Amino acid sequence: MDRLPRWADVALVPFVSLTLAALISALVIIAIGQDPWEAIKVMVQGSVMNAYGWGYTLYYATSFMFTGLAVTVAFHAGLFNIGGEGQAQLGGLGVALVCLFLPWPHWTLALLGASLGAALFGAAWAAIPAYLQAKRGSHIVITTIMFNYIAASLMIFMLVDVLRPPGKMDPATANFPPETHLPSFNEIPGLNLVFTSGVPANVTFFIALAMAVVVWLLLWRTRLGYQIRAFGKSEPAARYAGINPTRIIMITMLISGGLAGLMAINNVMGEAERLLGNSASGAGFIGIAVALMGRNHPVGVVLAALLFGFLFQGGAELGLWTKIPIELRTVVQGLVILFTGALDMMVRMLLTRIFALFRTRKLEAA
Amino acid sequence: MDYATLLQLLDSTLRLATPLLLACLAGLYSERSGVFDIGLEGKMLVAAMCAGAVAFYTGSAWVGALAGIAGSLVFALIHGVTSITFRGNQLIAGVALNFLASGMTVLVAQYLFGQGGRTPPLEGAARFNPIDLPLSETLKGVPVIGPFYHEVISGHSILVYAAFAIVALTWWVLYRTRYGLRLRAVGENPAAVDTAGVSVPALRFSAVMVTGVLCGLAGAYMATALQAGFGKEMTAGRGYIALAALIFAKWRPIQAMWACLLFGFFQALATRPDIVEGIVQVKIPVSFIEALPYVLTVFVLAGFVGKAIPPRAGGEPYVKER
Amino acid sequence: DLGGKFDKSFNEAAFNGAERWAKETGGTYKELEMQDEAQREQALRRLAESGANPVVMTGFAFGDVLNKVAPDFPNTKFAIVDMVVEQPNVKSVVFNEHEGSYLVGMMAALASKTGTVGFIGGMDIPLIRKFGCGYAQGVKAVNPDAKVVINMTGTTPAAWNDPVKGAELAKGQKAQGADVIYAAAGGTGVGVLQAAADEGILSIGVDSNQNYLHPGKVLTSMLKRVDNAVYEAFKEGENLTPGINVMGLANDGVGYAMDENNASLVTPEMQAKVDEAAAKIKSGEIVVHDYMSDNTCPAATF
Amino acid sequence: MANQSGAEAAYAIELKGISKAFGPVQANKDINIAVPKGTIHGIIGENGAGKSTLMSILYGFYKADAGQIFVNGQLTPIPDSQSAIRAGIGMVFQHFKLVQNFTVLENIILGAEEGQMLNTSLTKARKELERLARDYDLEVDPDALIEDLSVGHQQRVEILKALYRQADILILDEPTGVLTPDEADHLFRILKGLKEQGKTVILITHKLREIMEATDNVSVMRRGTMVATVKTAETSPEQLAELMVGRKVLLEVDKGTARPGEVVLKVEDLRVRDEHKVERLKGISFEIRAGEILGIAGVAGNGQSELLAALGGMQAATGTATLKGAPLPLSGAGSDGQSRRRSGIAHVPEDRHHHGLILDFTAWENVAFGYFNDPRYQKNALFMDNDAIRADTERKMAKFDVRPPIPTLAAKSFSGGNQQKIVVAREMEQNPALLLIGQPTRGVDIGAIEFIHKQIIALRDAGAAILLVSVELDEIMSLSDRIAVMFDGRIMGFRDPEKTDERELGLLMAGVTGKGEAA
Ligand SMILES: Nc1ncnc2c1ncn2[C@@H]1O[C@H](COP(=O)(O)OP(=O)(O)OP(=O)(O)O)[C@@H](O)[C@H]1O
Ligand SMILES: Nc1ncnc2c1ncn2[C@@H]1O[C@H](COP(=O)(O)OP(=O)(O)OP(=O)(O)O)[C@@H](O)[C@H]1O
Ligand SMILES: [Mg+2]
Ligand SMILES: [Mg+2]
Repeated sequence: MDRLPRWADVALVPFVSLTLAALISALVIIAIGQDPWEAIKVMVQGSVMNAYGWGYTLYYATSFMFTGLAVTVAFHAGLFNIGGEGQAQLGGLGVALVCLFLPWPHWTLALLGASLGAALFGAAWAAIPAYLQAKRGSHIVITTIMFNYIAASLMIFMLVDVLRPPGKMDPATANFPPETHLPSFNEIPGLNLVFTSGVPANVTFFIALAMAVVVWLLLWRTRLGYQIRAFGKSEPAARYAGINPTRIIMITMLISGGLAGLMAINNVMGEAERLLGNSASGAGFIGIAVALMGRNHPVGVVLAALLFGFLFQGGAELGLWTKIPIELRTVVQGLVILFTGALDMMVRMLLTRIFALFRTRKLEAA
Repeated sequence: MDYATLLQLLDSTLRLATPLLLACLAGLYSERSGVFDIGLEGKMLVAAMCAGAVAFYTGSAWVGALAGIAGSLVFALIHGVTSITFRGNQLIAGVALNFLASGMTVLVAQYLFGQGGRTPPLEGAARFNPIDLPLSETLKGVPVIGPFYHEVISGHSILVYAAFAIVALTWWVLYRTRYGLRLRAVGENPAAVDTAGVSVPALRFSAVMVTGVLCGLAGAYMATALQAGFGKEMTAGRGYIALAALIFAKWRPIQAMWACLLFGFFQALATRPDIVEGIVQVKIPVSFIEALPYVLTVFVLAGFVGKAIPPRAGGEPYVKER
Repeated sequence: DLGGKFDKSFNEAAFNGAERWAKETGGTYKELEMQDEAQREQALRRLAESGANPVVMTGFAFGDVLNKVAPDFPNTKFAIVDMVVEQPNVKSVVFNEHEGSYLVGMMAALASKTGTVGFIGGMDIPLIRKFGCGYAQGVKAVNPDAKVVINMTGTTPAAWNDPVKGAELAKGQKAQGADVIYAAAGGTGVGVLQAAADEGILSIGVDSNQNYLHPGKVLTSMLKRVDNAVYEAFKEGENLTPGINVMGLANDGVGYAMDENNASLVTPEMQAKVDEAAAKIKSGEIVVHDYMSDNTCPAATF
Repeated sequence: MANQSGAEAAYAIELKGISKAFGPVQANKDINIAVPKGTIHGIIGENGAGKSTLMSILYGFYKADAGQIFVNGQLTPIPDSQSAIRAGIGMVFQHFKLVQNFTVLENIILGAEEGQMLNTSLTKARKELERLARDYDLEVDPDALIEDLSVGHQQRVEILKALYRQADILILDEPTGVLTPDEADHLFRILKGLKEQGKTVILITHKLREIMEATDNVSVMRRGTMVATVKTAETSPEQLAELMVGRKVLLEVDKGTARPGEVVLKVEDLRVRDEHKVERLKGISFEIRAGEILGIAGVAGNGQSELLAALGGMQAATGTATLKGAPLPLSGAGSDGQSRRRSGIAHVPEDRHHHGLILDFTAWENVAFGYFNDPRYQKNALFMDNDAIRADTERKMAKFDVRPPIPTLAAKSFSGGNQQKIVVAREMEQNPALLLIGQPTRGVDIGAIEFIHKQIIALRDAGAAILLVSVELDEIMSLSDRIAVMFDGRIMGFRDPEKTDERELGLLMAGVTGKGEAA
């Protein structure tokens, strides 16, 4: 099987995969007696046709960028981190503790502190699976799944028995002090001309973009990144080159977990301004889809995150204005992962066939 | 904790362990053949929905169960095609199918019944009702074992007994039949099976299909025996607990049964924190009990409780040409 | 709330109220179901944003969110059930569930043969303990040495929608001798009623009239007229009167359900006794202790 | 059926116009070959010549792109191994196809079971096994787990597998590569036995000695094509060697005499255990001087790989080692590949695909492989200087004549020889004090071989100490200044290439010391 041209590999393959996913989603919508065209219109209308919609689309995208980057970094070391969900929840815990129990004079400092807390807690939650993988060869996919559930239980415990303010009924922390309030787009001079009403998208968005750049530099411009990628391609070769597997696995997973945790400054600090149950609400898993769609490249991840942001906001709108249940989001998400992740080979075979066809055509023509 | 309470706990342990056991055995076939399957959860969910819906329409739990199996088989087929035919990443495929299931079930159920992703409650023959084993009433009087037989062993739906029968069956198939030998071999070294003139894809597909059937039963049990109808996300992570149990049992059927009973017992305990509190005299947060199966599994994975070595060829698609 | 629209109980009641209004006035309304905690604020804002007025929400969990959102939409009216939110444009509707629970408690005690009855709550919060406490008082009022077995389903919103656990708890309570079980647990109650029916004991529904779920097996249901509250709120429309409004026995906010499904189970004598108590409560002759007033309960320990 | 009535004896196997390509590799090109019944037929060729591919096709493991297969005279399409087995063909692969944690018996019946139940098959197989063991003296414990068996015994299981399936035609792919000489001799006795029973044997190897002593006919493959088929009796090793590589082989590399300097590497009582705690190096001691090449001869799997791994920092070891007098840690801190490189040790690994290169990386990324910490490759404290690396790569590619000289090309798109050149260039250009180099010319064509050999000599004359490991005795003989022969994790002795010959070395490699008593 001869290879595909680079552009096809980078752009065409994901595009085809995505189209397939979209087509099937459309069929699903038809199957449940709804009108896909109508659905698209509602989604677009509610998510990108007005500032309000963008406010949410970008808010979701921000979270997905963090989790997507988290998966990406791990991927390059040959590690499949399914634990983003749990790491993001722990990140939320970090943010909550920092915001609630430390006095902050100004949001900028609070942001700094919270980011630190989020990253630390997220990284800590990734550390144990990483260690078990490195030292005892326990399959990181399974351990991270387990840690997602353990995290969920831990959070319930923290929220119900520890952090819930007395007299409050729902399992959530107290509201964070106003000093820790992050400016959302409608409060940022300049942006507030566009975003007039309150939107959840906030300064964290720019941090996410910055992180994408950082990850890119890390992977393709630094010695560490070089070692991470080499290790990911071939462990025996890495050992020959004197790359310490334990070190790489640990560092990579700590970075990955940290990124996943960082997402919490967006949803916990930037939006809810208190820690709620199930705060990550699935963003950790969507990170997988985002990374796969983005071909594990920061640029791709950012684009994929925007797409999923649109999908999420649009999906919410569907649930609101149409008879199509909001779960359609989950279906599309599943399809995207299936086609861009697992059926990658199929799409490639398909395209290579087509390309081969064209080549022969050319030859005949010549 | 008095004997009656213990019996009651064991009774619900049995009920709660059954879906885990069926899913766990399901996973055993797939993974023994070298196809890792973290999509058990999704298959169960789909099966539960199909079973619930069809049982409601036909009023027959049996037809429902068949529908459940069919639904689960469809997903198994996708998993097979993806990871065997197209050599896709088995883990990613599993993740994808779980999302697909979680969304699809609600979409369809909502479309069919318009009850927020539920199926209507099932009654009578639309459910697998408890069956009393012979003599359970008469033996009731016999001290200790009498009540045990009456309360714990007797009075479950047919699927519960089926699940335990399948444990024995699986053991026999795995270690006493030709199919079992080949199954174990293909999970360890597919090239050996291939050069011995046995088709690796066919073998793996068959295993994945068996997985589909058993997940189907697990899901059907959820919707038509344990509960009366399908509810959104009703499997609530049982597929993953089953996976944990499978690792815990190191991919062996008998041990899988014990693992599932243990994890089922934890779930039973989680419904009764008051009992736990009664025993240890301090308030244990329910969430801790709920986390126990996962924590234990991590310990096993870490090799503190004997190393869990998965089938050697597990996870990798079989390719002749490097 | 997270129990889901078709929990046959709390949310369904609200939904029915809305439906009734829609039918009578031909008006249209949007209903939104929460997938998870994080969504509440978005949903609320979106509805207000879209010009919906009034916006009615059921469930205490909306409290904090509403406190944040209401000020942003000064000329939109909000109504919240089960929670007090002091905002100029918010109407808070709370119920005296303890009074209604008291009545069905009596009913349970009267119907029980074993002298042991059960209570299964949803999420373990003061509000639900309020149900349980009223219920226990009612039981003791009839049979001072009756035993009340109390279980809570969980500590998170998931507890509103966990029929499996509900069923297991019901079976557990039966094993402890309970022959009447009162489920105040949203969607979880479906499992409780189911299990009770399977086990051949009686159960008591909550919020909506759930007698029909298992005819002849549901003793009665503690009615909490959320439907009325929602209906009223919609009817008042834009000129909804803000402030707190308590719905109790006195103003038919709560009560117990009688219909052909449970006629066979409730003897005239029983009904007479209960109605008598109801009258006394209305007249203030009997005062049912409200758990939430001081987080203690004379009749039960949680 | 074992009738050999002279010239026109019926052919057991006839292959006509077989071709097979793996992506860019044309592994087999229009192969024609005929194997008379009841003979031992040798197939010989360099690494990568296409021998295994051809046989895998005959066994239905790979599908040929073109060509026909005739078994016992009639056309027999062989789409899969099943049909090959039915046609009476059995194969022992270069890399065994056994289930490690199964017993011998289970492995043997796998795929050839009697009915659905195991017990019946197992009991039958046990009897059959005893018979076969008697007839061909192939003793193995039927209930032993494969993972507990020696390679030699595992190979017997493979042979038994084939015989149990009533194979009349047995293919063995490089069976002796992993065997000690006496194991090999035993194998050849077995093969002769099979031949007497009228079975046909196809023996793949690239060891001329084995061809000469074991086969009746021999076919020679080169670069995917079949160049000749001759009667063994009517040919000579020299002729075969010539056919194999396409021109006269110069068994001598003209190299000036060595001028050994001070001791660079001194190793004492070096020991290595593998992950199963089996001792692979059993106390090795030697020293290498500057400007000297120490060649390690030995049958594959006698500890050479472990020796390179230990010195290259890929595997922990015990014992003592010094580099230019300074202690060289063999385990723990300072024993990793990076420290080794820093202390001036370069390492051309035996397996370029698994160790030497990251096949998916570009050439320039591979040139920095192992040297990513090199100051020359850094822009600043934070970032690497990729442009510098690319420039350096162009230099090296030019100097070592790597084709095509494109630094941004992925390593996997270079041919084996050129891949090897990239590795060699990277390591030699560090002008190391000590060069570890394993199988420098495996799977590399003759032109590249000469080039690489010259580079090795040049480096020696530049004053580097060189440890050369190779399974190719000619290579050892022609390059080394001193030869150490390894057997079973020990050094059987040191020899001067001028004063020894293949025979003596062969004996040492077989574990037979000069005084003649077996080790
Ligand atoms: N499965 C495969 N995929 C891709 N290329 C292959 C494969 N098998 C062999 N090749 C290539 O085909 C050519 C012939 O390989 P083959 O193994 O037949 O050679 P060989 O004569 O057996 O060599 P050796 O003596 O090392 O065993 C080599 O270039 C090899 O790299
Ligand atoms: N095992 C393999 N898998 C995939 N591709 C391979 C393999 N071995 C070789 N190739 C590719 O096949 C082509 C020829 O490889 P091969 O090693 O057979 O070349 P060669 O004829 O030996 O050339 P050279 O004399 O330089 O070694 C190269 O493009 C190489 O990338
Ligand atoms: Mg070969
Ligand atoms: Mg080559």
